Amino acid sequence: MVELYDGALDVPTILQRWYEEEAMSNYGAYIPFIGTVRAEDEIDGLSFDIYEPILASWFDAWQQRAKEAGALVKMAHSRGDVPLHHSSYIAAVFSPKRRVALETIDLFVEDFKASAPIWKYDLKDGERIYAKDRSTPISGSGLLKG
Amino acid sequence: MVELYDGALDVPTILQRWYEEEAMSNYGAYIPFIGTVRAEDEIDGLSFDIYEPILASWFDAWQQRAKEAGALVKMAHSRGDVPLHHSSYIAAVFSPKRRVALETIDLFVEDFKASAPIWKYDLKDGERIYAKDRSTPISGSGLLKG
Amino acid sequence: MTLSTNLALAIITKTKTYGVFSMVRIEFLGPIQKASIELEASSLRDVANQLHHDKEVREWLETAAVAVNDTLVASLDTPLKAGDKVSLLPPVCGG
Amino acid sequence: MTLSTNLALAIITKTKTYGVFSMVRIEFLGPIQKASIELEASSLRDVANQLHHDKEVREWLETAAVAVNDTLVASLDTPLKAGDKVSLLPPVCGG
Repeated sequence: MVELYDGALDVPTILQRWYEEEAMSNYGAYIPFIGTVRAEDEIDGLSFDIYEPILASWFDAWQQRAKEAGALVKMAHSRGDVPLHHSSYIAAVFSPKRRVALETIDLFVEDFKASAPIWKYDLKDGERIYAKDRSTPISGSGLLKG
Repeated sequence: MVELYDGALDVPTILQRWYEEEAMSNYGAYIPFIGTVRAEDEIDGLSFDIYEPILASWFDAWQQRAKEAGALVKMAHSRGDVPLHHSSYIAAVFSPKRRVALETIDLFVEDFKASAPIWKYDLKDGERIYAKDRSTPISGSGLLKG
Repeated sequence: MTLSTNLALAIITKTKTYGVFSMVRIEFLGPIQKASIELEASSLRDVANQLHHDKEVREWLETAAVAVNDTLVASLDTPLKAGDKVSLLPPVCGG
Repeated sequence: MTLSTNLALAIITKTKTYGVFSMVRIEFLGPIQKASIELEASSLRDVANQLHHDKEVREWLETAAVAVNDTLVASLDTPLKAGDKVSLLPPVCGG
């Protein structure tokens, strides 16, 4: 299950809980990826919309793919506003094998960026502006353009 | 500086401290790699010897290399005995850029495995047995074989 | 029946199947600032044709992916039945 | 002086430089179960020659890397001076 939170993530608590959840699972490698809101372009923070049903099916497919590679994936994401220097995203991989873990976290994070149904907005002067230029069309987009 | 600890690492505390240390550094990505002792081959745990002077210079060279790529690396490792299902190793990368962070953690962990002057022993029936078959000769080894 | 009769029947049957127009709901996700609407359609092609007349939506058609009942689809011939939900997903940027 | 005299002098000088035997310490790291020893050597080549006669150490020479004063080195011609520390690093496995 993807974990969704209103606002910024409590990163230390989530990293610790996931670590403890898998403490006896005999995985040798645990690699979390933590994404934090950077100060740039004079933004005050970021804001996120999430479409949960498709996020859940995307994540379930990944859980299956990871399982076949001998790995486990976990994910947490923020809904709504996240201030500068706070974190909005954690993806994590567990695996008995170092190479599997390193390759899976890379593929998982990149596919997340390309496919997960989450929309990002810049918070700037009280406005919420769609981050169009940094967004990626989902594979197969443009179907209705005719 | 590499952080060395006697026995198992307190993973949640280290992950949290590093996260908080860089909270205002404006990095967008933080990727720790956590290595945990797996139950296999009927071992009771692992044990480590470290040669600190060369570890320090290896790490300094990596800190420089990471800096040139726009990243920061941190590392913690255990000395002596570490029981099953406890962790002995954390490497971490911070970077403003996701791709740099993902590529650097991979290179850093692999080079660590190939080059860091650390020796691993299986703890088995009260004995400390050099893990010869899982060990890698450092690049340039065999110089004195004549 | 001759072969050509069979073929004609098959075409009629196919047309008929696709020709049943049902009420479906269209949802606009993320930054598309529009409340959901209801349309009569037999396939996604009918949805595409109608959305082209909607000024607010037209600009998103180039870049939006499409899901039917929360499954991403790749063909305009995807048939629709009464109560189906069609979602438009504009370019994403999680993380 | 003729050219050949110059060359002969150069060779003598070189031999002399490499010919100064000094007391150096050899350290055996990690699993090599041996206390450090002291040897007379002018270069790593001299160290190699002497360690070949040490049964305990010989088996490690194939796979050990070598550091002089904590810097990994790649040449047997690496010169040594009094007080230098030569370390043998067997295959590693951190993590």
